[in-house]
Amino acid sequence: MTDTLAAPALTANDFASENEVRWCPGCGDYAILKAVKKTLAEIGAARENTVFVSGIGCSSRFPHYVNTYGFHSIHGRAPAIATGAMLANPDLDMWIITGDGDGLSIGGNHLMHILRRNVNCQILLFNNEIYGLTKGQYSPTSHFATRSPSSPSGSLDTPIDPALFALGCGARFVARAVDTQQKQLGEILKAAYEHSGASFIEIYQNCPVFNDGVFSPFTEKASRDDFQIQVEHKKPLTYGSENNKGLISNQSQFDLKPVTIGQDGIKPEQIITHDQTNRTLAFLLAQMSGRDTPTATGVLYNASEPSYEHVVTEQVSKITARAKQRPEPARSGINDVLRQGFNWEV
Amino acid sequence: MTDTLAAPALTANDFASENEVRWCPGCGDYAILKAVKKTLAEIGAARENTVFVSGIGCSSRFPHYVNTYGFHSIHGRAPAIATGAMLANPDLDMWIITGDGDGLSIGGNHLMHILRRNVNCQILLFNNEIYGLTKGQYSPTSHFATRSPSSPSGSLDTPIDPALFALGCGARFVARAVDTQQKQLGEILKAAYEHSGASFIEIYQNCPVFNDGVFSPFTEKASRDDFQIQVEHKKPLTYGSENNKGLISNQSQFDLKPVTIGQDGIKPEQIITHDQTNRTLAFLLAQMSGRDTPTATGVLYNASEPSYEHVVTEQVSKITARAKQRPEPARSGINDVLRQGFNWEV
Amino acid sequence: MTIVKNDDKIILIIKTKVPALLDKTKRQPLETVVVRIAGDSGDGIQVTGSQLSLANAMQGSDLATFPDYPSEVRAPVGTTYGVSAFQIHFGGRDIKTIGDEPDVLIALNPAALKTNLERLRTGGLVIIDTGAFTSRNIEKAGYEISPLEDKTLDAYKLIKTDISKQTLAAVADIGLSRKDSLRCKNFYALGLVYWLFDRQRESTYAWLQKKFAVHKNVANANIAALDAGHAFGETLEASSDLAGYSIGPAQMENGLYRLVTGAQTMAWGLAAAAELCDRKLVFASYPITPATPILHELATLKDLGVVTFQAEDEIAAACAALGASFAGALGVTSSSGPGIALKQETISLAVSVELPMVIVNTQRAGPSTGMPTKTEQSDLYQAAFGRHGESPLPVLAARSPADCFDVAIEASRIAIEYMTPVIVLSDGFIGNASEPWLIADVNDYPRFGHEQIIIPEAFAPFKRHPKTLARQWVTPGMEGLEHVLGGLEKDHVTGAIAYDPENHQKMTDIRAQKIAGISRTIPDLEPDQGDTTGDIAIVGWGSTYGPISRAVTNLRNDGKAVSHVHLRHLFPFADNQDELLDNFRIILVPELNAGQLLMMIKATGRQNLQGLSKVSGQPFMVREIEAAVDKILEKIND
Amino acid sequence: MTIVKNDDKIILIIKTKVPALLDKTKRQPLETVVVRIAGDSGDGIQVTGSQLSLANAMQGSDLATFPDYPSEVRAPVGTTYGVSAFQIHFGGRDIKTIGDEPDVLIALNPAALKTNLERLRTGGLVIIDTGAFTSRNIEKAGYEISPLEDKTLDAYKLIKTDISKQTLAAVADIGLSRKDSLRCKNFYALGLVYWLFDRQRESTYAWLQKKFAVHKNVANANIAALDAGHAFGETLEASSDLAGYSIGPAQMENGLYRLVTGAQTMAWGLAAAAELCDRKLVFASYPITPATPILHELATLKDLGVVTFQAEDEIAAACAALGASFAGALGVTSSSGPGIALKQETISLAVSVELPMVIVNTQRAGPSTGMPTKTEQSDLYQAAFGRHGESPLPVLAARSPADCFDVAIEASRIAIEYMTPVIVLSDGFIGNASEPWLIADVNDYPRFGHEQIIIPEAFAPFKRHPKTLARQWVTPGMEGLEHVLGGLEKDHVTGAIAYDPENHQKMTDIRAQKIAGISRTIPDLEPDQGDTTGDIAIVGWGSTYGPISRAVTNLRNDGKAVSHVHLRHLFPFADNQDELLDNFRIILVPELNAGQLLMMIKATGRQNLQGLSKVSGQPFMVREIEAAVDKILEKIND
Ligand SMILES: Cc1ncc(C[n+]2csc(CCOP(=O)(O)OP(=O)(O)O)c2C)c(N)n1
Ligand SMILES: Cc1ncc(C[n+]2csc(CCOP(=O)(O)OP(=O)(O)O)c2C)c(N)n1
Ligand code: SF4
Ligand code: SF4
Ligand SMILES: [Mg+2]
Ligand SMILES: [Mg+2]
Repeated sequence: MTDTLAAPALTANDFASENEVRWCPGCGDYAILKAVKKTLAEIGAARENTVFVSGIGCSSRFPHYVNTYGFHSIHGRAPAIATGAMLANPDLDMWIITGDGDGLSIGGNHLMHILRRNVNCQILLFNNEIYGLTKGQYSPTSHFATRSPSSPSGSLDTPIDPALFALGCGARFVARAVDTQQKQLGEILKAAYEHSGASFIEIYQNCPVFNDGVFSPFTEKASRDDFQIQVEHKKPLTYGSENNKGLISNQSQFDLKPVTIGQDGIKPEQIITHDQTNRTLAFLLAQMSGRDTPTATGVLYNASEPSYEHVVTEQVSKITARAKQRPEPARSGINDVLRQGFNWEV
Repeated sequence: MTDTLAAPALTANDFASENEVRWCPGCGDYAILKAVKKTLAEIGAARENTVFVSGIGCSSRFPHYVNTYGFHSIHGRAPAIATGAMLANPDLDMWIITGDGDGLSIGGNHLMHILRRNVNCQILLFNNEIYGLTKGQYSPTSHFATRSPSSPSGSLDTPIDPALFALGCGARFVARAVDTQQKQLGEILKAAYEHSGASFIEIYQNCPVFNDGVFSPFTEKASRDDFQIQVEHKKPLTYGSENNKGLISNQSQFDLKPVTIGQDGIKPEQIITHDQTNRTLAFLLAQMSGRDTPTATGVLYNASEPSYEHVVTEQVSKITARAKQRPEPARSGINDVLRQGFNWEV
Repeated sequence: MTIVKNDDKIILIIKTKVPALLDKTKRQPLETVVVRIAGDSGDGIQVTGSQLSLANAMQGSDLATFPDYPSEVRAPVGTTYGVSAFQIHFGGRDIKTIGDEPDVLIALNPAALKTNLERLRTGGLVIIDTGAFTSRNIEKAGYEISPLEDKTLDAYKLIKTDISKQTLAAVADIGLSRKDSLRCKNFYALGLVYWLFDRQRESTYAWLQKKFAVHKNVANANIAALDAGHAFGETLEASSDLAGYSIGPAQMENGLYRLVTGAQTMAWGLAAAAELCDRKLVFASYPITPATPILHELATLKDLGVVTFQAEDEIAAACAALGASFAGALGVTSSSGPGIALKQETISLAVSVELPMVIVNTQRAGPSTGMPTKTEQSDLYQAAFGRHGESPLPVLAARSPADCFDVAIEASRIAIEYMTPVIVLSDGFIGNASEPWLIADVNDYPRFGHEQIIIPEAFAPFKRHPKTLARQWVTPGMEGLEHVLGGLEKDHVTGAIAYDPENHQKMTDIRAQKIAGISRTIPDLEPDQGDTTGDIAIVGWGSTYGPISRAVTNLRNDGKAVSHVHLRHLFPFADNQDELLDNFRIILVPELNAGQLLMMIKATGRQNLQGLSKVSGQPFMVREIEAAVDKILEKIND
Repeated sequence: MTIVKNDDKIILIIKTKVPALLDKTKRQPLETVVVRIAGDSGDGIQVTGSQLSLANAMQGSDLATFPDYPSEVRAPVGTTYGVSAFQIHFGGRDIKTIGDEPDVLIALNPAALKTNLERLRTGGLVIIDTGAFTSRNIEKAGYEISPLEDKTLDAYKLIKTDISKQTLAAVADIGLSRKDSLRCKNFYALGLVYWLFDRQRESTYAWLQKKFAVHKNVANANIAALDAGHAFGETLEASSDLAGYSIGPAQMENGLYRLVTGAQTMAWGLAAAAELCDRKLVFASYPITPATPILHELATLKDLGVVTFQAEDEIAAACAALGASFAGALGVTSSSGPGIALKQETISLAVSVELPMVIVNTQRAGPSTGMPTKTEQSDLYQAAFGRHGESPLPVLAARSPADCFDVAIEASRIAIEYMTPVIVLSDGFIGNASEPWLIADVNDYPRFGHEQIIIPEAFAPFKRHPKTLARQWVTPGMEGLEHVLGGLEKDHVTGAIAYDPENHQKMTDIRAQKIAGISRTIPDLEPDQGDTTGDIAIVGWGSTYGPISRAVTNLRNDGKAVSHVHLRHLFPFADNQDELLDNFRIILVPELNAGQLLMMIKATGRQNLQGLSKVSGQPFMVREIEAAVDKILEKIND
């Protein structure tokens, strides 16, 4: 079609579906939905070409609320379904919506494999550190000793860190965002969209019903600046309400050390500059606990490599080209295949 | 029993079962079996208390060849079965045997969760970078472009690195060994046994039938010294046939750099000392590719934390103690539970 | 039509269209009544319902209840999909169902009225909080004009009053915030219901005082609201022709009772089974609606040595349960249909290694995710036939909340005595519904799993008990008996891997015989009600027990030759099942599925069968079963 | 007893205990013969077998073959569990089975003799490489004394010669290493077999020259060995009373043929189906014995646009196939029993969202891991009933290697025309066995899946085709038709999440009706052999086709009123199935399971049924079926 460009640009609202949004009042999911719709408008997404695939959970209801193609599938399996869809049609814009339970409990294996294969998609993991839809059991990201209906005396599992896990799986794009930090979230979503391959975004999402305020130490206005560092590529790793805190390298320990510029003779140029292509730095940033060190958000790691569908498609081209160079005639269909090899006439 | 000490110590041979070992001639599995039996003797394992749980694969046949309790279960699920067994009886000595397909393909999720939960066990992942038992398809650890019956034109999946994955999952003990390096393998097995919690050991295992020599660049006598670094806690990270190569910290890059002592003014004291409690160092060592940098073997990471069954048992003690302090009488059985709450007499 | 106004606050309307039920002079006796309370998720409907249940129980009425949660966790206030409801059927005789249709509906907002009014029987009583019928709420509920102002309620009796306002007034002294004060309005409504049916308030006082032991003013406010609601009823009596109803106590066996849900009794039954066989209970599960409450319940029993494990998925949960059994515990896993699907490969392993294991399926409406909060019996095929290979195992079903206790023990006994996985079918209805339970005494149950004596010299992992054909449960830690189990076919004695054709045939046959032989330990099937011969036997299983039972009582009262045969054992069937059914002209099989038990009975060679299928996510109504029977009787008596 | 020695190298022994079959003067004509070649895994047995098959095919004989691999990948040399075998039945008439018992056994080492001799018919011919009967090998095979020196072989004819030594001699000139030279001994044995049955060597020459195009001396060595083996046969003829046999060509339809395994034809059939409906084939699988060869085959078709995806597990494979269908491709997944178990939750999702999908189950012996390399038909229950909820879907079964092509196309057609997942049952026998196939022409098959016209204005995701009840397959990329699919229950038109009871009942009914309606497109069932009425109808499905068919031919030749009814469609059944079966006195259902189809037919209300069950990992023997029939006939004709 030649008139594509002439079509009026879609707004965020044009991506809203007719379905009533049914999350609890105050749920962080609303903010994420808002940011995604805005991003779709800004990147000029085509509705018919955009697909949201989700598993099961509060978060996984997401596809019902956007006006594109969608598949609200089964618990934990969205990455596998999305991989199949991308193999069928590599031109789709694929978004995967998952939760901390959906993506890291039942779906951990598929998440690992879509990341290592680098299938072109954006994976939004809504981390509320709880199973929302099933009414509040602790999840694989819940703090140690979380009390919940299935752990009335406190949970005993050491939580997994989603970003660290993604890095361990060989992810090429790893980011962290906060539901309410719309500007940063929007920027991350755009960067993820631009990244070819699997982009993994952990979004800290508040569940006011079952796990209210679990992230507030680093997301509330009052403490945010001092307990969260928003990293940006090629910018110094500084933070703090007066922006005078920063991270320096603690070389002998292969570690990051939080410091205050001006104190103990720390100079601004000692502060590390964020390099989103450095996986070790990403690993260190992801590990900062939020207790003695700030929680890092933003794009921790972003290294481009060809996506899975790309190499799949490329291989087919190569095979076809090679087949054409062979002395035997190239096969144009299954009928030719059937007639190759040892045959005989009766 | 008071005469336990008097019982004659068992030898490696005492741990051999009566079953004929049925791996292919020359398979690396034989060497691993040998090392494990020797270790069992050396640690003074009790046969009745030792359990080998495996999934399915050539490697997973292992339990049939040791004379202890064993469970040759289903594909990928050994960690989950072992977790249940440890919850039932925390006193067992639990060994899990898995393969690169069993543990990282179908079983990836259970591996992740047993590692983060830190269930007390030793996990031996026989990595031959191939599916042996099903006759040679590429696996999640196979090199990119591996030709196999299911990838006749070369595989297109980026492989996962088992040690890196384990670190991303929050494992507290991560080691790498080589089937034929019996001394190091034995030491690692012992360290793993002593570590309380989940110990993860990737063992490079040659499959002469379907993937012969895939590790030889760093395991063959000729090249081993220059392409493999055997790390030891508190020892300098040196290697090379003349032991004059080593790793220094490339601080600005948060990276390790291979150097030759004496060249470019490199002094021995610049060489980093291995610290098995430093997770970042382990992360860096695990990532060394074996091309420009040597492949690291040995205990990469070892940090003690209470094991899962330990905290489970501890919690029960605490709950019971607390219950005793309450005004209501403690419950001594289900009959008491049934009679708590709102009852009425008819 | 009589309209009585009382202080401008309430209006009692008795529609002349329906016969007046009310008696001015004294309370009207009722045998049973069905009350449905509905309101916003935040209105405390479930608490209200459980207090009403308790008050009834304390007064000796029999009862059955069912909570009807919204599928959304907490939908926006005032929406129809955010409505929470609670239905209770209580009365002075044995109560077997939650009632086909409510007689009384308490609607705390317009959305609650909108979504529940259709269920109410014509002529039933509606109680409405006019304070919640704001134009915004009316619109949110999808009404174009207020249902109080058109013909919507014409066919019903109606009490409407501003409960919100009166609650605020009642608790004004206590000094709670307006918001917190308003949260007491459910207790105001409850007080009114207590007056209506002459229920005593003591148990509710006690509960509130215990629940809010630290927030005493909250307890006091709720008590004040309760009393105010009750007082309002009294004024109604004084000022109208409504005198309330009286419900007598039911005939119940003597003993100590409590209210229980099926999830509770299932959990307790499993814990009791572990005591009876002297094993640790290891319960491994992954949350899923409506199965999770069993996990929640067992998680509170850690002081009894119960181990609960929230696994990473259903496969891991099944494997952990099997691993626990391997190591000598009673390994149990639990889920609902979609999760059971994932466990089948592991269950087949349990069949093959012949370890005990209990798998509880709290069924919900399928296929796929289906309707997680709605009830269905459609996983019977999955339980009986859903594995690869020849992997038979026993299937049991619970019929009611109280029954789960016994079924859990029975399943555990079979699992251990026969060294086999056992599937127990419950469903969302049984799991969440509650009823009074004559509290069991564990000491009354036979102990099991203690007979085994192992002679090391004579031990082989697959040697069998000559009668049960069970192998011995030898577990890690036992010296001198070390062996390896696995899912490959095994030699029929040594357990070593075996590919021999005769051995495989033999093992397949033995596994089948072992399970078939369980029917020997099943008591002979007897009609639950009715004669052992007659026109129609209604054969049911699971949670349809209640409606079938009531229908049969009614039909028999009408002189019809109908019997009720209830199956707890769905695989294998009781030995005498065929013989018993031979004595009836027609076998009617009502099921909340498309005819799964029907097919299984058909496959026994029986011809005189008829199904009654319902797959709407709702339980059977008593009258649906009665109608089916009447139709058959008409035909066969033609 | 005659003993003829030839150059001290060979001894031909004709035991007098059995009647002498051999004719000195000329080749003895045989209608068919069963040959079994056995040796060490490293001996190239499978290659030898496939060359023998090819040579037979080229000479116009019909044939059926089955490779019998060891379950170990490569067991130590000389062990019994390392023995690999290949069985071929060939002859001058249509061949339907691989033969109940071999007539000729070639044993290339003692272990091969040990594990295979029992199968040989009494009086059969054994060919032995004495060079491999070293004392070490004899011991490894578990013989206490050499079987050549005791009575082990008394009941058989025997050709023993030092094949190893003679092979070394034959290839001496070529200059290969001793080890490589010895690897030609299978071709020496093959040459001898060629002589024995008068087979031509040209196809083998050609194959060797192609295979070793770059290693010409390997080709030449094998050719030299083949010729030497053949020459040895000629000397045998000259020096003994063994003149060899002659096998005529079979009556076969004219056309172009090739040898195919079921794995190949299944793969090609799927690729053909994708062409017929103009869709991309996305085949997602996880390796498992014996299903993997389909993946291997399809992985070689990338130049045709076929996409193969080796997933991380079976769940992911099923999901990827479904995701591919969602995006508009023909999504197919494949596994064996244990893997199918893991796919069921996803298949149930496919039932619910009503997307096309094909699931191929190459069955193996269960339960659990079972015996992966042995064959069984025990996953029929799993296919028909193995999901939670009411989730019906069509089940088809292939009957032979060649049949897989048509079944794959048929399954894909149904999947797309009815928007449903379809399960195809094959088994390890069909997958690995080979037979000649009259090569199909894809252009002869009707195209499908092209009818759909979508009018955006009138589109709703769950609007249905009035006849098939299928919804429309609208896929991402189509403008203006955006919608969301999901596993929660859906409104019967809009597809929006719906909890309404009537809607769920309606959707459940429609899903069932849609699948039941597929029977309309199934051709009427007709006896495969025999009349439409008679004493016995043998009803079979899957790979038992061959033995049943041969048994029925034999029985009919004996004048018995037996017919063969073969079912391709196991769910739903053909509309006229009941009617057809009504015309027989007894229905016999032979199955390689404990009676699964039997139960399904019983459940249709039929009484005159009898099962014939075999669960040993081995196919039926023709005579087992004949015996069962004879027993029934005796009884009913009493
Ligand atoms: C196979 C299966 N197992 C379990 C469930 C029940 N289930 C639904 S959502 C959910 C967890 C949701 O947690 P999360 O992914 O964190 O999403 P949230 O609701 O918190 O957004 C579970 C266990 C299911 N639907 N299917
Ligand atoms: C559920 C299931 N899926 C697939 C298989 C088939 N299978 C058996 S072993 C195996 C892979 C083995 O690879 P790996 O774990 O690397 O072990 P190795 O044989 O190389 O030691 C597969 C796919 C199976 N047995 N069960
Ligand atoms: S339960 Fe929590 S996560 Fe789910 S919708 Fe409600 S607030 Fe959001
Ligand atoms: S196939 Fe490979 S891994 Fe398996 S036993 Fe043989 S050599 Fe070992
Ligand atoms: Mg969550
Ligand atoms: Mg492997």
